[in-house]
Amino acid sequence: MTTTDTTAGAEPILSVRNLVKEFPIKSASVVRRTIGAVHAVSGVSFDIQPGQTLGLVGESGCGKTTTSRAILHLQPATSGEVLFQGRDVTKMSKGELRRMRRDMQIVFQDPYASLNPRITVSEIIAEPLRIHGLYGNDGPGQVAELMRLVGLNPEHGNRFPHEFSGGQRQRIGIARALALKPKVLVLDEPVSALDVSIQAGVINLLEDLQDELGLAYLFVAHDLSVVRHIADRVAVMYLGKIVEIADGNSLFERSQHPYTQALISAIPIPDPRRERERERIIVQGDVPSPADPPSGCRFRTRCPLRMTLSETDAARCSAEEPELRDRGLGAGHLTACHFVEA
Amino acid sequence: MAKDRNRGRGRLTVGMAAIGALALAFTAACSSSKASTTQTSANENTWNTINTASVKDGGTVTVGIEKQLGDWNPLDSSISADQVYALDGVYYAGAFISDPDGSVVLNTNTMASATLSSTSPETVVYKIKPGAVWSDGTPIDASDFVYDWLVNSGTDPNMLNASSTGYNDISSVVGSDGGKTVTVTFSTAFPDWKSLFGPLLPAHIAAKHGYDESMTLAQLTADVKAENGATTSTGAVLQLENSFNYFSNTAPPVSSGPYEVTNAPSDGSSVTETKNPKWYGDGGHLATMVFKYIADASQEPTALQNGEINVMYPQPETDLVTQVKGMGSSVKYQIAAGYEWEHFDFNLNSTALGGKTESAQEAADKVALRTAMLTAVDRKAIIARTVGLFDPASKPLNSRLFIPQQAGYTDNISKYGLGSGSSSSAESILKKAGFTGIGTALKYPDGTAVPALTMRYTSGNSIRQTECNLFASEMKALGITVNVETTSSLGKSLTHAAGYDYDVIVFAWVDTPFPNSGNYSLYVTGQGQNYGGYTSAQVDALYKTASSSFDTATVNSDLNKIDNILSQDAITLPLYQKDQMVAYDSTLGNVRINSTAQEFTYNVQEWGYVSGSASPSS
Amino acid sequence: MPSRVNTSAGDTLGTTAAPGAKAAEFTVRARSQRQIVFRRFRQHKAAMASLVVFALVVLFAFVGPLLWSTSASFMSNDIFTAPDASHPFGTDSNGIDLLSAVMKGTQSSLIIAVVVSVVSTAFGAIYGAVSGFYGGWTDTIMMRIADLFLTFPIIAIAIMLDNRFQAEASSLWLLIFVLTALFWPSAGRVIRAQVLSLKEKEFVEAARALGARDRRIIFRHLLPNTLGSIIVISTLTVAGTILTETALSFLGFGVQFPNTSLGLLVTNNQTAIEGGHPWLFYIPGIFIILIALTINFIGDGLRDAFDPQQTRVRA
Amino acid sequence: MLVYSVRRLIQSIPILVASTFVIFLMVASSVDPMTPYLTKKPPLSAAQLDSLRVKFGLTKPLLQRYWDWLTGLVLHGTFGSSTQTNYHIGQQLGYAMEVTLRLVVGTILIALILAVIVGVVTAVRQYSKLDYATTTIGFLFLSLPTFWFAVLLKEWAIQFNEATGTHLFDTLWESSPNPPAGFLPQLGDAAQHMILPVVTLALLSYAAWSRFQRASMLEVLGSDYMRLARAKGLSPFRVMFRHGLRNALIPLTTQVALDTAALLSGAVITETIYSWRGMGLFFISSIQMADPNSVMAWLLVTAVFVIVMNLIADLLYAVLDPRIRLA
Repeated sequence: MTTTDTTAGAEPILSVRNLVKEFPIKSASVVRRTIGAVHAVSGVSFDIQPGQTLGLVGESGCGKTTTSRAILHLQPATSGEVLFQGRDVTKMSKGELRRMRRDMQIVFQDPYASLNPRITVSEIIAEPLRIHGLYGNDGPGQVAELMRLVGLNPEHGNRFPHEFSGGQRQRIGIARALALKPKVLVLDEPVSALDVSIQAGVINLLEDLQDELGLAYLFVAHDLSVVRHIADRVAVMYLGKIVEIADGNSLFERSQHPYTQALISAIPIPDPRRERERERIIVQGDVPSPADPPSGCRFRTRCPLRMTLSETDAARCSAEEPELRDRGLGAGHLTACHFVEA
Repeated sequence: MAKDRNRGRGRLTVGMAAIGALALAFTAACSSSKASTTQTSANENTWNTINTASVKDGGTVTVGIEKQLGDWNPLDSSISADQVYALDGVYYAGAFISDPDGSVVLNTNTMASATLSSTSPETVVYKIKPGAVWSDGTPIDASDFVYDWLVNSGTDPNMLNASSTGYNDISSVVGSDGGKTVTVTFSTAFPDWKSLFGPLLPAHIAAKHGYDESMTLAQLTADVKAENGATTSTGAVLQLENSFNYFSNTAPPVSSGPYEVTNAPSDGSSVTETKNPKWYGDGGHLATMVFKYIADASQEPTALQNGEINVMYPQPETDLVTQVKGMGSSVKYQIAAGYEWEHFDFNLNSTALGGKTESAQEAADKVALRTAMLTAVDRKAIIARTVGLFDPASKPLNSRLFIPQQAGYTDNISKYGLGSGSSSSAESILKKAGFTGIGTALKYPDGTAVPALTMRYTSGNSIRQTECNLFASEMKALGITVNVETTSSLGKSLTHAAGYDYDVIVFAWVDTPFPNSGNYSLYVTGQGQNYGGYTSAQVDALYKTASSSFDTATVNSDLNKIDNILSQDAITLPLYQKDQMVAYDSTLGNVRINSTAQEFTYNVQEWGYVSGSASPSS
Repeated sequence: MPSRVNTSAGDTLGTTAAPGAKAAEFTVRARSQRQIVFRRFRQHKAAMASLVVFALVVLFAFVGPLLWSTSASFMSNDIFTAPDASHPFGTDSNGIDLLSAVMKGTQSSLIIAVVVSVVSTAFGAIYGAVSGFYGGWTDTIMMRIADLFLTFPIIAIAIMLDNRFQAEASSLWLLIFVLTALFWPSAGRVIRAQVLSLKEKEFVEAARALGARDRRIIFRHLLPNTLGSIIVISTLTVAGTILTETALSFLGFGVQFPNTSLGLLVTNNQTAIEGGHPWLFYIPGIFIILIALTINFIGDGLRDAFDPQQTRVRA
Repeated sequence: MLVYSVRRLIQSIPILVASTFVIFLMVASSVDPMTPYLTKKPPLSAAQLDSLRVKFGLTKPLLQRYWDWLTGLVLHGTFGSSTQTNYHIGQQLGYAMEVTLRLVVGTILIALILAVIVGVVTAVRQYSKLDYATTTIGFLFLSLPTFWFAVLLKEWAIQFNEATGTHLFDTLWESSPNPPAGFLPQLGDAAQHMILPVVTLALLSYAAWSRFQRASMLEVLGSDYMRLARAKGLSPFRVMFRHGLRNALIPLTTQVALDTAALLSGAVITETIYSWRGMGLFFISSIQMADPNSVMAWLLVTAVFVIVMNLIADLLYAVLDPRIRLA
């Protein structure tokens, strides 16, 4: 895996290089030995430019959440590098990590589980400030300002999370993440748990904040439709690997990888007539076990394209792992499939 | 550990210090029928005759015992309760027995005679009845005496016999007349010779388990000497120990008493004894006796009431006596003051009260302090709140060496005003000696304050708690602070195993029918039971003469002199005789208290269901 | 090993509602957690009644002695008097007024119970939280140590410690120490089981992402969320302690004179029914039952109040 | 499952060893076998006392004594010698266990049946008068001091015996000293002796268990699958027993297994009051006899009980609840 995501332009604020995360499987014998591993993330690389958004999309269990946790060193990576402003997060000391956390924050998927139900909202938002010793005399003012920033009424600061709706809670989570004025925000499916009607509000808020504060986002999502609005670049993950990565427009208009195409075809179209005519690519079968991923191309067991290939070509799918590289579209559009050269 | 946590259990565990008397190991069951006719006690003429009845043959009696059963050897020091001794006495007969009135009489079932034929050197001639045999038919003879002597002689430190007192003064035991005459010669005079040759163990059984019947004391002494203090014996000495331990570990294979053990489950829950078919003496009415373990004395009355046991002999206490009284005519009971007596004891190792040396102990201010303290104790008030609650006849005990049943009993306490509860005389004693702060914070004549004293009693014993409370409040009136605390191990406290930890203590001693040898170790300098560290050259000298005199009058007079000195030195105050109790089915005859270590089973061959009663048959 | 969460203790609070339950994007004026718990508790009639009775018992024990002038150690000449005007609870063999003795006994029983309950629950909770939070080998070792305590039969330990230290230590504090050692492991287990599930919650990960140190996570995020269980456990420990103290007294290893306790009073008078002065047995016994019973009801009320799961079935 | 059990048992060994070591130190420092011998009257000679100290191994260093005890246990399966004559610790412990087992099995059977019935009924009829009544009674039993209750029970039994002139209740021992001949009469004798202690323990245990059962039953009743079962139109009886009770029994079963360990180590108080010579009395008398090895043996057996019952509780949980996987 030598290919890198080479978007032209400024120095990336976050670069992920060959990130690998494996979970050991212990034997059930009397002496517990490690007998295997779940390959959750198997060599993922990408860059995020300052102020830009990278959308990371894939089915549940493809490793995207693990990737985001590994980037923040909440779950230490097995190997690979996570370079934040050029410095490798995976090799940081405890103190360095704490300093790094001021610059890189996360918003969680579940607005109910991610807020401590025992603590008032203003305390939740103040907590990062307190942890980093920034909650001075103007602490309450800062908290009120943050609440206003995310569209909450500062007077409600002494309430508990359960007194708020899901969307409001997610705003609390965002306010908490913003309290330290980070440069990078990892958004782990920030709207998946919300009603569709509220999703838009939160996404708009995130866009506004990005404009206002110049944040870089890693936006993790399980469907492409959400990402389409917000992402500058989109990476599609399948079973621990990125199968395609490109600028938003390029990906949606000229997707190469059969998996990406399948995902795009699943996006509903607002127009009922077109929606009815929409041709859907159905991916057959179940996702293989990450403990024992298929050889060669990991998607081959379910690949609609492979069914159309000759026997020799199909054999290549299982023998040789496709490289993630430019397959003729240029402009940083990389794809990992042997048979999609443009 | 001694933890007589409730009043009822006192009997079992006061043990440690108090019970010891059983170690004097005199006698066994089997008495002549004279017990029901003679009146010997000066104080109490019904001691030996209470509940005398003519009884019929047959029936089973179940006796509650507060100790797991399985201590079979009455000579073994590890035997830990008089309760068990009561049981062992039924199957091992001895030369003398103690009647309930305290008189020591010949066991006429087994013995024809025992006479002191010479006092210099002391020689005793025992004649065994020709028909007296072990239950396997082997005659009881001189070899049994020799075996008793050897194991009790104290020659072998690895032999854990209970007591060598007297036996270590014997120089020879010789049989003649086919073994039926035994001549015992002493090297040092031992006037209490009647205390010897209590339970006799079967020498012929011992011989089967290692004992060499030709062994002599000289040999034993030489062998032990050769071992040179080794903690494990070898050769003939080891064999002797093995035979001794055999008797400890095994239910008696033969019996010389009216009953023999026929069933003894190894879980120690009960012992069943049936009539000895070879019983050569009088009586033996009951077919079966069962001794059954009960965990807690307070459970015994209900068991008696519910017919689960027929005889119990718990330490009496208010509720228990009330309960038994309430059972009506189906249950009879007897309460009587016995050989066990309660007392307050000073620790003279405490500099507040004395010191280690005689001169420190005899210092005028210390003597005055102790005298005043004991004078302030109101024994009548103590009795009224303790034993007096269930035994109106209880009265203060006025001697440390005799109980009222015994001929030598003289009041050596009240004439000194001790235990009178007179705070005015206590105060005047202190004033005269130059103490200040009387009634507020007492100071010695030299002006230093009398420190707070620690008083201990066995935890859970509520009678002693009361006694200590009263003592503390009486001392407070004198200006002395007494902190009452408990001890979970009387033995440890007394022997100061954890360092000296009391100034005043309350516990009980058990007297024996042998006031001389029985109390020797309590007051003589450096003796094992002299826990308070008392030392008096005068007392030591008097004991020396008393111990070698064969004249009872001289001995009693010497002992009373000692008692007077103890009063003058005010080192201990007897409170009262503890009561004994026995309760039984009213249809049982001849069951009565024997408060000597002989225990109430002394006349078990006379027990039976009263003629004409509807006795439970076995 | 599968963790057995004590189903009867409150689970994590406020996180049980399904996502999307409150969809409206406007502020819900909800009651605070505390108010909800308090309201639920008030609805539990038996618990409320018990609270009143328990308060009366506490008043009796701590204020009573100020109003009733007889000392619990004064030996009057009224021996074994049945309850009457001058001795409402009667007297014992020492002429001690049972009313004052029961007051003093209740006092020390309550002090012992509350101290043991607070110390053992606090220690157990922190221990369990630390063990559950760190997991892995730390957890294994810490839990095996707790197991070690569970394998020590506590009565045995009490008896031996008593035997060992009686001369040196005040028996009351020794008793408290022993009882605390008895109760903390069970509190530890319950809290650990809860922490095991709590620490997987995103708010804990959120705190770590913010750079919070372990201590902050444990004390600020994990333990407060087990508060319901902690309160219920500590309440029930009070009842457990009172009864255990009684059992120890019966075996002769509880509070010793000159201190007294309800257990000691009953033990000293265990034969009183047969002895013809049953009040000595019944009255202290009834006080023990009264305390344990009211505490059990209060604990039940608290459990209901903290655990919305139980009330769901009501509908 | 087997592998899991073996691993758990292996894990327990260090706990056991650590526990025995701690206990050994405690016992050695608090149970002095010399105590009874120090205060004999007349006293033992100094030589005899020295000989006893050697016999009891008190002259050896503490670690050596522990090592001797441990190797004796592991290599020879002995608990060491007692300070009492004619007292074989293993044998006596065996008797005590047998007696206690009888008590415990009876207790668990009765308490469990009571607990399940009461638990289910009160859960089904939650907040009914019946629920309040049984809950109150249950709490009352939970609040009774064991010995207070036992003393009362015994008192009533004797009054009953006297009033009826029968001998239905025996107040002492696990059987009569000389039980009647024949199997059935013996069984009857044993049963008469069992009534009081078993009732004492069963009533006190059932109370806690029925609360437990009620709680888990309530949880099950409120679960979705129960609603589904009812919605499918299954008969209420079938719903309750096939779906409800089976699942609700899981937590109780494990709790009972855990409590059994405590019961096995001896219901000291019940055994004292009814003079059952089980584990509880074994311990008390070991302490009274100041016999360190007896105390050690008892503590060891108790510790093993706790560990094994803990394991059984976990295994039961896994067997009954297919969602739990032991690893």
